[in-house]
Amino acid sequence: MTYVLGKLLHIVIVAGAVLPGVGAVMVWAERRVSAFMQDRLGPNRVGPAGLLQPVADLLKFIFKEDVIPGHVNKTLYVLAPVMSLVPALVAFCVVPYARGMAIADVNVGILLVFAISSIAVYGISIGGWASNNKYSLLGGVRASAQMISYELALGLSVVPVFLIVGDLNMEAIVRWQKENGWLVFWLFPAWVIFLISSYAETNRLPFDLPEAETELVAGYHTEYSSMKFALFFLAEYIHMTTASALSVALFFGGYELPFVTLPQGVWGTVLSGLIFFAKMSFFLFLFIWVRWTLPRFRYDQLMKLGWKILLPASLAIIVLTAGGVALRETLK
Amino acid sequence: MSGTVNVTVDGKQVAVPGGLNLIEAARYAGKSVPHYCYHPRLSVAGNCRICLVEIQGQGKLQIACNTRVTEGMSYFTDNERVRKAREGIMELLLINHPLDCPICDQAGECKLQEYAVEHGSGITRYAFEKVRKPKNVSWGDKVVFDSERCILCTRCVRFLDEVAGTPEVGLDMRGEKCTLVVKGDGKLTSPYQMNVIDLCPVGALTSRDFRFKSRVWFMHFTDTVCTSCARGCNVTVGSRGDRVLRMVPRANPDVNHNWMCDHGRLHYAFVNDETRLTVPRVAGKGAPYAAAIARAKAILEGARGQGILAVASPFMTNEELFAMKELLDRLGVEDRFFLKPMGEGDDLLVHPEKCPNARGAALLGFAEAAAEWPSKEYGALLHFAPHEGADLPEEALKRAKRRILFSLKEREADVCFPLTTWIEKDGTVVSAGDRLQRLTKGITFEPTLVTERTVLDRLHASLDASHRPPDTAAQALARLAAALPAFAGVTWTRIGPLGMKLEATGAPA
Amino acid sequence: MADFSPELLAKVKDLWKRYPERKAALLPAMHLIQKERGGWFSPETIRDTAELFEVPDIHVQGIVGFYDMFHDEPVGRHVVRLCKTLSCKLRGADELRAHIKRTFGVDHGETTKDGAFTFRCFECLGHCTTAPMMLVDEERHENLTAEKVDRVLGGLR
Amino acid sequence: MKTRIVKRPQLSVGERIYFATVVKGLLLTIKHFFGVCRDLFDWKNKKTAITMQYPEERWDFKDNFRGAPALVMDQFGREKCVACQMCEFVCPPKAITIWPAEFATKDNNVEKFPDRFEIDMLRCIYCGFCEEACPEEAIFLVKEAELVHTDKKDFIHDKGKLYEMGGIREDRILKWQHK
Repeated sequence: MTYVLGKLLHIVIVAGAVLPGVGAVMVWAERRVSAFMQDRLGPNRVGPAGLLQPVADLLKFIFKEDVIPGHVNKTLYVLAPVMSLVPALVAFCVVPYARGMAIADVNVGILLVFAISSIAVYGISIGGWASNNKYSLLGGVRASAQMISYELALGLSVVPVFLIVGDLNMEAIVRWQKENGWLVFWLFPAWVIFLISSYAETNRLPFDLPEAETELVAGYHTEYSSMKFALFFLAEYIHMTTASALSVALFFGGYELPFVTLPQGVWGTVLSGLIFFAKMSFFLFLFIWVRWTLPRFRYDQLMKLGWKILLPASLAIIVLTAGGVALRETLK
Repeated sequence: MSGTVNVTVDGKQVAVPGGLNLIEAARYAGKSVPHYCYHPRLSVAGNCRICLVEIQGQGKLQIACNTRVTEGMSYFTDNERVRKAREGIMELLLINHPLDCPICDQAGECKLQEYAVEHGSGITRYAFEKVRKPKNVSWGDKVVFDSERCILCTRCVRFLDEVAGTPEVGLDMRGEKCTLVVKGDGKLTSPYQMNVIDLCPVGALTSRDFRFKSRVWFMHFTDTVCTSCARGCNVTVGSRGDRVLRMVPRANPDVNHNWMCDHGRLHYAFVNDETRLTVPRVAGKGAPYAAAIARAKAILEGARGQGILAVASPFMTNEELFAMKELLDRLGVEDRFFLKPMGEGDDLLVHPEKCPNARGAALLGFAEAAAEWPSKEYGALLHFAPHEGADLPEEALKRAKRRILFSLKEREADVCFPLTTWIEKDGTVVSAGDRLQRLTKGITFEPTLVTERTVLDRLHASLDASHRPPDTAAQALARLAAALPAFAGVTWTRIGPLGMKLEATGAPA
Repeated sequence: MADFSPELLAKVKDLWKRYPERKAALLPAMHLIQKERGGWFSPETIRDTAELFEVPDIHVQGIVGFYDMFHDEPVGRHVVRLCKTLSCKLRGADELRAHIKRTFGVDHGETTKDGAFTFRCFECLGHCTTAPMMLVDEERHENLTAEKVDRVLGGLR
Repeated sequence: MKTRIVKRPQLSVGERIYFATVVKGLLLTIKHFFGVCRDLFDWKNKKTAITMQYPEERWDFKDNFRGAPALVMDQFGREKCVACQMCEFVCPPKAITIWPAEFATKDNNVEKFPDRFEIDMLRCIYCGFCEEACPEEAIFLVKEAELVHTDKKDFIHDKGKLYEMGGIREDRILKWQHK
């Protein structure tokens, strides 16, 4: 009973406060960073340095009229943002964001993440279809095709990690890295593929074709407004958070630091959490940084990159890694 | 003076009636010669000099207005010499012009402006101080005179002398001081004096009534007919924002030439009266049309046994009268009258019948009300009050138990429908000399107002569901023409903007 | 017929015979009328003249206004017209005008206090060879000097 | 039309691999990012940031700036407008409405004046046609551009407001003095 209550509390704190909180700060960071990169200042009026801007945005979203256009499939239209947000939240559950602090420390952790985050595309596709709008539909179709294409590369790029570590459990992967060094040094090409694929998976530039403003108005969320739009928005940022967290956990040593042994107990946990967040923050910043640097891919380029380059490359890496692992085992 | 002569205008050969002057003859060749002082209905003065043309074989340029065509004549209205001469005349006329177009009511329909653009050089070489002459001189309560704008064409002098028969204006002084003066105390007395405002090609004579009310380019113009008397002078009504601002005569050689009387011209205030009735009243309370028509239907049906008195108005159009006639036929009403306001007339235009369509009412089977009213008691009265003048005497009104009135202003009645004025509807009237003329809708006084014909038709349809009323005035006229021999063969387009004579009535021309 | 003297009417009728239409005789007749009616056209005179010639009043009024030799204001017993056009001006007409103003107290268009004469400056009277000159009623005075002017005008008193 | 055929540049292998250029781009944006970060601490001598922090910093309008239209008086304090309604006519969004009236006295050259003169600033598009059309040089677009009200009625500038904004403008054209 205590266990269940504790888990529930954990879930509520992470899914109800931490992740939306990160998402909210990301909204502010995105606007500020993008402004700085364009020689502007961005929102700096609401609160110190504009930090309360997300609060103002949220209030605005809440008080805006919730428009449901007459021509939409109402059930699916209302459901879509939720279907988009929930998998994003759930996918985070296996991420060990501090020592021993994964919500679900399961032994198939990374597979669960892929399984769940694949569902997220339904939210977008259904949102695009239910809007009954050509731009939204195109956005939804693009999202599904893009997800399927890059899911493959994403999944295959992580396989070498399992090959080397020999475990699917996230905690185990982190522990392995503590002992043998960050996996990124072993699997740099695989990490690059993972990074690129995760950008495509989260619909971020340079792969934001599902919402490509210049072509599709706003893609799948053209017809959405007020809180429903906010949910889509939040889902995207939480996806980014999850992707960054996975990058940290799988390739950058998770919550541990090399050459430093964290103390045991509560302080160790807090410290490890801070380390994790610091690493994650860098990747989140990278998301923004890349977005405001690179232009959008053309659709054929996107497909070409996914199928003709990333997929063979990741397969090649697997073969090479497998060979390496076999050699290691033989030499042992 | 008769027969045709062949002339060559700017190299184009045309055959024109003999005796024409060169301005009129040039029209046959599609050429227009500018003119200020010349007016086709006034004598030729030849003092503005803008109509100079070059006649082949004659050394000097000649004024086109005072030269008549001869066989084989060839003249140029638009060659280099003529253009240069016009340019010079324009420069001369504008030397002392005050250029106060911003405050001049003529601006927009001013011949000086038009010709300055078409024929002027755009510059002046005259660098001295301009001559000051009296401005804003009151010529009585209708006409305002501005001597600085005057180009001394004497159109006004000639009109008052030759047409109105009251020579009151003349030229005084000479040279730069030359100005128009009015006889005696300086006030015009002619009942046709406001025509000089239309005649004045520049802004020297402007209307006190229209003064500064609107620039002409803001106005909406409607060609219609004046309804102040039975003459039916053709007019153009200028309105802005659904309010009538002025009326000016429209040339019709068979009715009013280019003139109209001052009374008719100024007689439009009742149209703009903001206190007019705009919604029907049932027992003294405002009501929607549907309710008022239902009440009227109940009254008419209830009064069938006791008799109904119908009094039409000679201000109604033929189409309205016909709609009323159809309704009365349905109800079996025998006693149909109309009231005809009478007044003074004169030899020129003013007709003693002070209503536009008394003849039409008579043709549609309404009897002119005699001095004595039928002494019968009636169950109901259906009465269209005339816009003004004679109305039903009080005892006649009281003789009916229930009253349905159509009136401009609110009146005591069981049902009181608002009247619409002549400028708010399409229709036809029969003017003096059995001339059928068209009224054209120019304004919508209030969007809530429904014309009388529609009210009558709706009332009729409520009594008889098979009644299919016509939509437009043209359709109503076609129905009327089919039903009455006097109107046989008449169609909306055949009447045309200038009207037509009703031949079938056999009245003298 | 308006109350003009029989002599005048006779002269006017005589004038009428000389022109194709009566109106044409208006100018010579008006000179006669002006003389008979005290040297100027009062509104009554204008009305009478118009009545005689069967033209609008305003027509006669226009003629009076147009021509300088007709007056629409009362004048003195005599009318003195001093030429002010080029030749006379060069030969001292301006000085004579100033002299007259000094001596008799009248300038252009004014009448002496005793009503002896009305002084007017006039455009060329056609005697440039003997400039400066002036016209007293219908009598010419040429090669004027200040003394001569004093003498002539003094004689009018 | 003259056409010029632009040859597509042949990308080198390094460029086609893309990574070097991506990194180049990333370095460029981060340079600007840190540039603005630096400016934040020394705003007076800012080098990278270009935006104006509006309420604290303001534009210096040039003389041909087209702000709100306003009426001017001449140096004798008389209104120059004679209510000719040319501006009302030329106004593309029909923002101007004039009710002309006649002077009761006749002691000046002008007979007409605007009894009421209203410009609906919610309709005005600041095109300046009124200024161009005005024959009396009585209406000008002034530099006032910050029109903020909480009531729609306040956006309708009446004669008093327009003269208050326009003030006095010395001019040679004086309809009152001579024609």
